[in-house]
Amino acid sequence: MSDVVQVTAEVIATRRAGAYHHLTFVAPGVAERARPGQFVALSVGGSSSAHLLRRCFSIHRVSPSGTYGGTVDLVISSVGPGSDWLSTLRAHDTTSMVGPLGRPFPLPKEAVATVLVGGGYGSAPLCWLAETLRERGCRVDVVLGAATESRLFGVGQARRAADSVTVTTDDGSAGHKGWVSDVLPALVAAHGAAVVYACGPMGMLRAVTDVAGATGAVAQVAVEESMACGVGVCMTCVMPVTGNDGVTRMVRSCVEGPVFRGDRVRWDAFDGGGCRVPEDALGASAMRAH
Amino acid sequence: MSDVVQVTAEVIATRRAGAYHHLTFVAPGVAERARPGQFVALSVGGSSSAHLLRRCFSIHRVSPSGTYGGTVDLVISSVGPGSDWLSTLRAHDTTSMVGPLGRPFPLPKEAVATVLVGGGYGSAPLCWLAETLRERGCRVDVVLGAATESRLFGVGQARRAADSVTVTTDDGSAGHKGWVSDVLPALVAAHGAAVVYACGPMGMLRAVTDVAGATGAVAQVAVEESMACGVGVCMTCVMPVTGNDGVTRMVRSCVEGPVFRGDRVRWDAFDGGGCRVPEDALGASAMRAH
Amino acid sequence: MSQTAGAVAVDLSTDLGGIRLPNPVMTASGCAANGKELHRFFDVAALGAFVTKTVMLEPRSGRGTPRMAETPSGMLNSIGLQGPGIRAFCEQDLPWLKARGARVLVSIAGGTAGEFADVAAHLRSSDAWDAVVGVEVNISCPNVANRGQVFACDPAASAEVMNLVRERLPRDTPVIAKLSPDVTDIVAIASAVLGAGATGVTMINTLLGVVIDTDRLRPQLGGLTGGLSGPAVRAVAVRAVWQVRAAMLAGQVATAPIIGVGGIASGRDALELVAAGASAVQVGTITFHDPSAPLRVREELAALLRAKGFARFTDVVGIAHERL
Amino acid sequence: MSQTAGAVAVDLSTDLGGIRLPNPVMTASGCAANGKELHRFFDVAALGAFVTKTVMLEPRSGRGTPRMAETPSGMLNSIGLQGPGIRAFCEQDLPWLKARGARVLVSIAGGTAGEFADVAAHLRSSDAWDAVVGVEVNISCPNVANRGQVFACDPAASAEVMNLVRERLPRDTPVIAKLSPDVTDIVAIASAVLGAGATGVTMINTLLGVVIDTDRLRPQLGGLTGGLSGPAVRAVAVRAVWQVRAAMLAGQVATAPIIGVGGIASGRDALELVAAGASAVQVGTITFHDPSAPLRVREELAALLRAKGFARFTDVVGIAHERL
Ligand SMILES: Cc1cc2nc3c(=O)[nH]c(=O)nc-3n(C[C@H](O)[C@H](O)[C@H](O)COP(=O)(O)OP(=O)(O)OC[C@H]3O[C@@H](n4cnc5c(N)ncnc54)[C@H](O)[C@@H]3O)c2cc1C
Ligand SMILES: Cc1cc2nc3c(=O)[nH]c(=O)nc-3n(C[C@H](O)[C@H](O)[C@H](O)COP(=O)(O)OP(=O)(O)OC[C@H]3O[C@@H](n4cnc5c(N)ncnc54)[C@H](O)[C@@H]3O)c2cc1C
Ligand SMILES: Cc1cc2nc3c(=O)[nH]c(=O)nc-3n(C[C@H](O)[C@H](O)[C@H](O)COP(=O)(O)O)c2cc1C
Ligand SMILES: Cc1cc2nc3c(=O)[nH]c(=O)nc-3n(C[C@H](O)[C@H](O)[C@H](O)COP(=O)(O)O)c2cc1C
Ligand code: FES
Ligand code: FES
Repeated sequence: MSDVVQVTAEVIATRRAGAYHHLTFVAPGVAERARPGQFVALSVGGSSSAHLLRRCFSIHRVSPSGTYGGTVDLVISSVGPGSDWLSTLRAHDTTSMVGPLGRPFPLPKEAVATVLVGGGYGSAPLCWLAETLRERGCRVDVVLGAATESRLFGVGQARRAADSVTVTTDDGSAGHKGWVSDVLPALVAAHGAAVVYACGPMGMLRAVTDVAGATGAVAQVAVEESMACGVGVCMTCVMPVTGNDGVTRMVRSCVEGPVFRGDRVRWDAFDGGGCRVPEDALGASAMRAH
Repeated sequence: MSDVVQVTAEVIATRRAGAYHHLTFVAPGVAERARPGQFVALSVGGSSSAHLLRRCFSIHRVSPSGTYGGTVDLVISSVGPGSDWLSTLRAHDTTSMVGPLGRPFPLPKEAVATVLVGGGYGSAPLCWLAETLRERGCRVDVVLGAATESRLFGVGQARRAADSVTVTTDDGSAGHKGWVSDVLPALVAAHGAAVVYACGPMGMLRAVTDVAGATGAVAQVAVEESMACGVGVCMTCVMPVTGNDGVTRMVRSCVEGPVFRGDRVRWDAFDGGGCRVPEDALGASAMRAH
Repeated sequence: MSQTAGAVAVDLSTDLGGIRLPNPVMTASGCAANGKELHRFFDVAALGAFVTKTVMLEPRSGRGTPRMAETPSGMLNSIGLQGPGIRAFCEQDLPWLKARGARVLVSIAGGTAGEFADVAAHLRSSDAWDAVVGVEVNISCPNVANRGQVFACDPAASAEVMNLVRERLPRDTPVIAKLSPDVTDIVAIASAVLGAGATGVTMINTLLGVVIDTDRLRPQLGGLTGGLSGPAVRAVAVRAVWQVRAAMLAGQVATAPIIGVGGIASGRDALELVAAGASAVQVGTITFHDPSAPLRVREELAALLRAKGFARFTDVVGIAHERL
Repeated sequence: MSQTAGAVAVDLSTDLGGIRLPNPVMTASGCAANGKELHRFFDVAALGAFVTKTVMLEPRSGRGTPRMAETPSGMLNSIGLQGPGIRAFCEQDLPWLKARGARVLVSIAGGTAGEFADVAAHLRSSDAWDAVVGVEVNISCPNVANRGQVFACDPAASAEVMNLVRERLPRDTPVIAKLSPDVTDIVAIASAVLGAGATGVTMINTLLGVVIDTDRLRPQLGGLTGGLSGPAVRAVAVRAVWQVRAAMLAGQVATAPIIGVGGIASGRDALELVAAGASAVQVGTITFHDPSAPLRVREELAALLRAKGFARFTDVVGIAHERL
């Protein structure tokens, strides 16, 4: 009963960060338990809300003890009614928070070289991860990409936390014009990275997995599936992942993820907006019967 | 198209008034059009609201021109999710307002004596009415009743606006212990009142109608039926009222009311929480067929 | 983006079984009274059609109160078809709408199939008949002969009503059957009414519901049961439209216009019903929240179509069936 | 007012066709997985019963994604009964629940009536069988033999399933049929299953719905249609419970326990279903909003009954029928 809590979280600071809203919540209990790569689920819309489902956000960073008790920082991109509502919160407004949720980024046992790749707000959890890795003696090179400069997040923080930071934008408004996958192979090779951590859109995660695979590095990718509950009870957030036994299962990304080994994800099953069940997945044949 | 407007109303002041919340809204267009006895319909719950229906509130007073443009004052008793939400609004919060709605209190052509009776927040529209009547040379005696002192509203304002103010409370915490109908007959008789205006719970309106009838005064009562739209399109707010032709019809209290002549209301049809269709009402027989 | 510009650029016109409407947005029966009240907020002639409150033969008082209960993102109502009766309707309401230049889709009902036909016949003989662009037959009302089961729950009873109404109206008058979602197989009902002369179908009427007043521990509505409507039921409306349109595309049911209604609060919502197969849409309960809603939905829909690059509304009707 | 004190003062126990439960609040199938996840938020043994995710004979992958769409005050889901199959369920999930002291209402389904019976037989032979307080038969799933029409839409198919399942289980095991609201006459279905040996009925499963993704102009769910649930549908659930209870009181249907489910978000909401006739309630979709909801609803219900002066939960079951 102790790895997750459900609390009323109070906003104590809000600020713009490029295209994003950076919010700090007092969330007693969440901060103390959280590790990089985990996320929280927030209710949205207030007490009269027509929105039943929680919205999930990666934990940007935590400070377990502060003037107000433990705080949790989130980076929110306003894309629809739930994230819009969150981005209009002011100091002292409250909402319900459940967390920390999901499995964190697994940390290497040895002091190996690592590369961290963030796409858009996907960089939110990476600074904290970088700090944690450096504390363990790992080398950390960071690549941050986005469509355009305003959609980059955390470049300054990354520069303080990492050994190097490379920026890419699709439109060339900052850093290299192009994709993170353009600059990634050289970086992975340069220091013989053993692990590539990534967080961002599915297409990027797949590309990162390919690059890592080509050099023998392990890819650890944090996915972002549509989630109704965030706590493992609804089965909406599934994706096909191959287990140690070689069997592909539709696993819940909220409890078995959001971090998966990239080479275990069945990228072939994803298309446009969704994901098919691979024919060889466990239980796929029963679906064909009825 | 010009007697009613739909505007985004901004809260500019809030204060407690006993058990009630007194809110001032900037509502361009509403203030200029309103007359005592009319009401407004507010949407509640914000942009993500699960509450579709507007909540109706009597206009306490208006100031057609001010620093911010016309303002509308409302007195809100927090009794459920909609009124709760309104009572937590802070300065600069906004909500949609439709108004002014309904028919105002009809004003006497001559400078006659009048008595104004308010129950609970039902006194909200009465001060403005008192001022309007006094401007026309009418004598105005006011009776304000409530369950207990904190549920009285506007006693101070009434003292400034009226010739006399009598207070009653069920528990005797202020004024006479008892009901407004205990003190009303003497007041009506004292100055030979021609009109008794009343706003408050149904039971009180019926009692006021009886008292007025006994002395030959006309009762003008503002009712409070449950309203889904407030603008006359849903047919939920009906009550049986007898017309000039002697025929009882289920009329919409939002457009043909909220002010009715008390002796036209079919009080016999009301019970506990609702109102039956009287057997002799127009169209009642068609309901019995199917 | 100017919504007015959008409204100009996109051809919003649609076809209602031979009658061309300038745009596909209507009021929903019982959610707009008979026009006067909403005309204070917008010009009723700006709509594709104005759908009137269901009228029966005689004046009806409707049910006692309370007649409504708010529900999450919806409401329950039991009005009981309060109305003036068809004669007063033809003398007062219809001429008023005609004078405003409104196109009127008149909603009618009866307690027996014969009463439906009588109401249609009275309507046909009205002086203001030329304002009528069609008749919506509200078969979601109780059938006196069948222990009060609603007509729309029974294919045979529904077909009988449509046959009799059809006989009383000119061949070129669209006669639209309004269906209830409270059935096991809505395609079977659609098939029955279209086979009996209906020009098209409107879907959906309200869902049967009950709300208990937990203070008094008794049903909240005076009429016990009521009809559930509002955004809460939109997914059911989209499903009904989807199923009937799919059956038309599969050749199981004759192709005919569908009017979509249920939970529309915005142009985006309207587009859901249109993409599922509706050639026109009605805006109901949300009008209680926003009296300008029907016109706003028209403007939002036009802006949305323009933003997506569609030149004609009709290009989007049923489009989701092509993108499976 | 202390809610814990309320829980102590009011006798919350209820009867599920011979089995006594300490309180009437359960999880809803498919909204609570099989216990481990919610046990992080509250003790699963504190519920009247824990209702497991519907399990079929073989492991099932469920459908592709997206599997959900949020709707106003509700959601649409198309999970496709993903699950481990009855053998793995009996080896892993049921023993875990038993070890926690939970009372388990096991939800089962099949693509044919025979498959339902096979699942029941496997369950009966489980080592953890003594944790089972009843079997909920989810007949709201497609019938392979009948072009995919769901069993619960057809009285005869529903009855056949109940007959076969009943045969495989001890006489004293409550067998509860879970009904779909998507039927013209839910009383007829309740009557059929109760006549075929069901101990009681659970109402309601989700309503069939469709949501269109208006960006892509195609159905949003990978499985096209989905089930609508949440507070949006509560009035439909209350109505279904009301109708079946009324038919029992009128002697049209055998008297039997009803489990109410649909849109419960609070103790007040639960009381609506109870007053309409439910002897127990299930808390579904709201669990996604508040993972502590099932226990919270139990506490709120107890506090509410105490505040109203009721000493026993069973005194309120169906009370609204006495107050018409
Ligand atoms: C593990 C995880 C971590 C995330 N971290 C962040 C973050 O740090 N910053 C951030 O801005 N966003 C993050 N997201 C995405 C964020 O949850 C969605 O943008 C948000 O839920 C959108 O809600 P909405 O109401 O604004 O939009 P809508 O599109 O209207 O949402 C409708 C529904 O779809 C779901 N949904 C929509 N988009 C997404 C999405 N991209 N991922 C998952 N569910 C979605 C919503 O939860 C909601 O249930 C994360 C998502 C997950 C699953
Ligand atoms: C013409 C008119 C003038 C009013 N003036 C005032 C006023 O000046 N101050 C004030 O505090 N209240 C006033 N009311 C009552 C006020 O509208 C309700 O208290 C309020 O709507 C309750 O909403 P809720 O969500 O808080 O409560 P709930 O009880 O949860 O409301 C549920 C539904 O019932 C309706 N409803 C509940 N109680 C009432 C009621 N007493 N009258 C009408 N509808 C109701 C609501 O509008 C809503 O649709 C007035 C009502 C009317 C019709
Ligand atoms: C208060 C009210 C009254 C209604 N009266 C009628 C009616 O008289 N005739 C009819 O066919 N439908 C009637 N309806 C149903 C609506 O026309 C519409 O089919 C339904 O409400 C679903 O649409 P909505 O969700 O947009 O409201 C009524 C609905 C409401 C809410
Ligand atoms: C995501 C999800 C999955 C569900 N899975 C099942 C299931 O496996 N078996 C079943 O009988 N009902 C299932 N249901 C239906 C619920 O048990 C319940 O009957 C319905 O959701 C109405 O209750 P609610 O409004 O409280 O959710 C599911 C509902 C949801 C939302
Ligand atoms: S989001 Fe509900 S199981 Fe993962
Ligand atoms: S409140 Fe809708 S008609 Fe009066």
